Amino acid sequence: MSILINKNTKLVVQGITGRDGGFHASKMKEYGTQVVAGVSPGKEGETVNGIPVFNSVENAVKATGANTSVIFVPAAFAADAILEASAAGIDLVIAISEGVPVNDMIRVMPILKRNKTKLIGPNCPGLITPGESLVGILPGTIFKKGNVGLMSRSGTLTYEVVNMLTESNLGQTTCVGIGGDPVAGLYYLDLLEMFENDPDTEAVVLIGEIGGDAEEQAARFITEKMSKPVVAFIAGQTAPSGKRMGHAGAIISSGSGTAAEKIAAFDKAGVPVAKEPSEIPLLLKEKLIKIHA
Amino acid sequence: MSILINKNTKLVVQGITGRDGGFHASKMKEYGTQVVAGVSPGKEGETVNGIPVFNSVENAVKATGANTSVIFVPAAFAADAILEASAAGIDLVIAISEGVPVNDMIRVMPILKRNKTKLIGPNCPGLITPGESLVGILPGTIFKKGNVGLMSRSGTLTYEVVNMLTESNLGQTTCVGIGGDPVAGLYYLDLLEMFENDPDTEAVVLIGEIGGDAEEQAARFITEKMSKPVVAFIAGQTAPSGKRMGHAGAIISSGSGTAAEKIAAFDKAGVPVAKEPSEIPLLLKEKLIKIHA
Amino acid sequence: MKIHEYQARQIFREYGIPVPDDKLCHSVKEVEEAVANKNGMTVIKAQVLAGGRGKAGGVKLAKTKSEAVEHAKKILGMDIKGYTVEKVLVTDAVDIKKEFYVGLINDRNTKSVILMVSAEGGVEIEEVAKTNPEKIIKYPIDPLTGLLDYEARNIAMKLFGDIKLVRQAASIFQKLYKLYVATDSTLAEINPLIVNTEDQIWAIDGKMNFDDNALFRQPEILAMREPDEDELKEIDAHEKGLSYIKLDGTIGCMVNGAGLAMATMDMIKLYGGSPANFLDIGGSSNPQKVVDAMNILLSDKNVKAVMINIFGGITRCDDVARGLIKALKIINTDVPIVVRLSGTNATEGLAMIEQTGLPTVKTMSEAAKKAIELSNR
Amino acid sequence: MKIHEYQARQIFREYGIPVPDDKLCHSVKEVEEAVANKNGMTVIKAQVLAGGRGKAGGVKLAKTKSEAVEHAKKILGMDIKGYTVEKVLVTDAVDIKKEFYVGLINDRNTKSVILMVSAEGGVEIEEVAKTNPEKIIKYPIDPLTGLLDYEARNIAMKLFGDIKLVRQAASIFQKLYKLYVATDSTLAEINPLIVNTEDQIWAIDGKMNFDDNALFRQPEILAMREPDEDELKEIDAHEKGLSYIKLDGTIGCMVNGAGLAMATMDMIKLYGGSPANFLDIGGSSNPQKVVDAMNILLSDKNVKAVMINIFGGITRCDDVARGLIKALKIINTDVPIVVRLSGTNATEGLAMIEQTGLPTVKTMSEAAKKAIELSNR
Repeated sequence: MSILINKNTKLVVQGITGRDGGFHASKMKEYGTQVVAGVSPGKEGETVNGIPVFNSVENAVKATGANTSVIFVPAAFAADAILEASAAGIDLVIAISEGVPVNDMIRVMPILKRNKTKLIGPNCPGLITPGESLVGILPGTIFKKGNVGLMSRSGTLTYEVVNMLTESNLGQTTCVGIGGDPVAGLYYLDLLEMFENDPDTEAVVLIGEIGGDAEEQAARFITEKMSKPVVAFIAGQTAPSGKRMGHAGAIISSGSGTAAEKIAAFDKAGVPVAKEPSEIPLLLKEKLIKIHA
Repeated sequence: MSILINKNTKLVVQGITGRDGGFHASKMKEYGTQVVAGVSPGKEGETVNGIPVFNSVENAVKATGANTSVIFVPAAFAADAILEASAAGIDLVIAISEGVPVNDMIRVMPILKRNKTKLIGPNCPGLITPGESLVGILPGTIFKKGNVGLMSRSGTLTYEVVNMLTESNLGQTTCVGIGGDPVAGLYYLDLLEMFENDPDTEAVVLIGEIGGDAEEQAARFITEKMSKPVVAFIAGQTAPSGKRMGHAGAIISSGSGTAAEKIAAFDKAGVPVAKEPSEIPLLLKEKLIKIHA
Repeated sequence: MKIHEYQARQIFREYGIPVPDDKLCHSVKEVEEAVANKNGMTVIKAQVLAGGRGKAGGVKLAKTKSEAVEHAKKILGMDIKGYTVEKVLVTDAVDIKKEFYVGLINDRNTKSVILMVSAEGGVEIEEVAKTNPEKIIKYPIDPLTGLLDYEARNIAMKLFGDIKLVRQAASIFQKLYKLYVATDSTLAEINPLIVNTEDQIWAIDGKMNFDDNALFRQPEILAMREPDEDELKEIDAHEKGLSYIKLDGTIGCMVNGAGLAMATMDMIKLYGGSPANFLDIGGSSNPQKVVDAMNILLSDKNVKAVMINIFGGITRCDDVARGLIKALKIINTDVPIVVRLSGTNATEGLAMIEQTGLPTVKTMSEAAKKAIELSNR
Repeated sequence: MKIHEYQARQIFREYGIPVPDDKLCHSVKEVEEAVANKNGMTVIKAQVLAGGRGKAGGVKLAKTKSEAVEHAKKILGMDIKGYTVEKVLVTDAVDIKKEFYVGLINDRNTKSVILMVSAEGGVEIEEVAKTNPEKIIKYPIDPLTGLLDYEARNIAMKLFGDIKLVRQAASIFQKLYKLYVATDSTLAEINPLIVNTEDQIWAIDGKMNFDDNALFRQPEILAMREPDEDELKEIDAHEKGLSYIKLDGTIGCMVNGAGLAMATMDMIKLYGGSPANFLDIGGSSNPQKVVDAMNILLSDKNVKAVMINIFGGITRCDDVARGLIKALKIINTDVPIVVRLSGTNATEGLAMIEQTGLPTVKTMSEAAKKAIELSNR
């Protein structure tokens, strides 16, 4: 088992004829993801590495039964692409596009809610259920099937951590990059609940960073609702206030959203926080030993 | 029994300190309607004929438990008043205001749908469940409790017909003036379904007019879903094409919406159409005799 | 409220919809000046608020300057469906590869604005709707989001194959929706929308109607109003709180309420007469309103008898009677009048009217019969 | 992106929010001219992109013209939180009866814009949030409908009793929301919003931040940008596809990925060092980007050692290594560098780097320790 995607996921790639879209469509297909369609207006009938291209998501869904979409279109057009996928009946949309205006995302949210569409991202690396399906730009080779669920606001830091987990023989059920933007789709609470309900997930790694109070909320949720152990890491302890650290979401302002506050919240919730990434596998193993003892 | 309103209806009057709002609030109260509150921003604490005034619908609902609202504010502010009522948790909104821009109503509709608020009007005389509750500007004295449901797109024509019904000893369960505007709230189909499900309603009178194809839709609905007899009348047989007959909705254009088409649809559905209003009680009695035979 | 083609083109341009250059001319001389510097072919188009101008000979292609002037001479002053042509539009002719239809209209059923497009452009859309309804694509627009990029594009892709044309068309659809909402329009049509031989899309004819109820917040639209004689009467009535529409019959009607007014007209017809107008005086018993209504009604010289049909609701019939009596004293006319009062306090009201000597009746049917009888004398 | 108060006031005015007259001055002479024709009291306000100007003495009330000039002399050139005051705003003083706070901000939790208002105006809202959070009213705005009339009015009624003030305030809330959305703002504050002794509402100070991701469609906002030296570096980096923020430490970092870059800074700190910057070079192995990154990094004279931390994902470490080697050949520096490569094909990549003689390590921890050691030599 896993969350969100599995071997039955049928993926459509929006922006497949772009450089990134085409490259990653091929990579995902190589990994084993069922990439059933691409979308690029005006290019219906063409193929990209054997993947048929359609003029619209609607056409792609009708022809292929796609249920998940990944978005590689330029930031200015990302919100529209998300709405198109949602209107076409796609259940889960993963927006990779970086630099999407916040206002665009704010406008998108109530429409997704009305259509009951789940969104991951934007500005995210995607997600993977190792051995079954990879959606996004994650490097498939570092992941390994197993029982750890992972969620993270960052990209390469996630790979760094996953690499350590895999090297420590801690495989993963599903790893989700939720993205670094301040207004984004599925977030910790949604995913914690899914991992809690996923029979195969035994423990969860949460990689947070400065900005907002999502980690604090997650800590409360863990205390109240989670039976499974969670291990956390927070990036940005040395970040100065008021500056945006690459991720639009990683900005400390008005004296909230600091790493210290987040770490304190996790401490209170009994969630061990790793001092550096390499500590995560150790903390996780301690927790898992307790479960299996 | 009845539909939409009854003796438990708790009414708030939006625009109660205006000339029409104040006058009709008193009239409704006289009739026996539970007029529990009025709204007029900045006048909270005042009373109108013993009815307490609040600054907002929210405050009125909190203080009085109002569940129904009637709107007398000027046309330019009517859409906002409807939305305020809806957001405050009002179940049924009756908009009397005449001359509301169509665009305003179009924008209101999806929000009402989301909030599950029922709307009657705008540009309507309101509705009455004789002996229990009157909401709007209908003259209470001409109505009589009984078993005929009535729905109409016009005002005085309705009174004309109701007067004849009452004089013919045909009392009413509920009479609804749905209003003469092209984009309005509850319409024939909604009300036909309610009357069909109301145990006390034995027959229904439908008063239509030129413009749109709501009567044609009603005819189809009656054929497919109604067990109770319906009698109809259509105003505007002599109206010229392209001209607006007082009601913004009463305009024949593009060769559709004519009285002839509507009458033909009712004929096909086996719904007798009165040639003149005075024929309605006769047609109704014929139908009711059959039921009771 | 309706506007002329040249006004619609102006609004389209303001919102960035490509429209060929044009010049409005009120005389042959102005047409001569307008074509003086033109090299290519031109089109001379009658500007009247009626459809079917082409069929009536009101739209002509001119290959030369002199031909343009000849056309203008014929078209100016021409009668189209009862409208006299007082101005023509001179526009550059366009090499048309294909014609399309694009329109926005308020839809009662979906309670939204719908976009209608068709590859069958250049003909009346009502014709297409009758003969080939499947050739009209209808798309309801969510008022909360507007016409989104992907929606406009996907609709455009149903008309065009080339993505460049798709993008041009999609942008025009979005601009048309934007101006539709911004101007409180109830109809906005581009017919035809054309592709020229250089693969450019142009709007070459436009039609717009506006919501009368929203004119209070559309001063720029209101300023475009050019009413004819009948419409001036209607506007005048509207300003007096009355709703009046002139018809062709002989029996003038004065009624309270639009539905009842229509039913009254129908009743006159049913009994073999013909109504001279629609006239709704609304809910008040104000004598001035009755005076104004009678004056408007009697200004129609075809009126041979007047039927006053009042149903007293909240307003009591005795109050209405008082207003009527006061008003009828002021009005000086030979045209016979029949008064019908019904509803709240009708008996009292009728008794009061009877004292004035005017014929009174209690039902609509009687009133109609009486009015017809009086009109035939 | 941030703008100055005088720029925010200008935007407010464009959208119809009442703001007292003002004049931007770059010199004492300009201030003299600005106050020459003034009769009443004025306020001289330092224009710097930092909060707490008042406390720092950068905002002064002047009763007379000469006093205004005296204040200007003191304020111009003053240092406020590291910013030198290069311009002041001269504005008419207002008789304040009561101060309020109004702000709009993007909210992560509700995923919407929230309107925040408070009767505790004129002080930093963060202070109120800490000490009296119940005195801030927060209202999430539905992006599909905007701030509706009744919403604005009902919120205003929580601050004001008089309906005239309520209507003024409600209109300001709606205008502020309109400009917030139209300019892709991420923060729009009026603090204080004041009622004067004549019961008029004015915005007398304004603060606005904008979404960097939306500047591509906000040319007018972009034109208002007045970056300081550090920001210029950041903007320059951004144009090169890099994300750079200067800090105060001695160890320069070059990392691929924002999260990893922050974790790298944290690690340096954890092991007793101090990072000189945040620098994310993104996902490419393009040598030019590495060259640009190194140039920016080394332009900071505090940098005593450089830590390059790369995790190869989709981009393989051997490709990254090739890019690094090419780039490091171009760059000529004495500052010691440690290279860490991990992930896909790390072994191959590290082997290639080792041939250049640069110190290499396999983990972040080792890299941090090595960099600190090198920086202390």
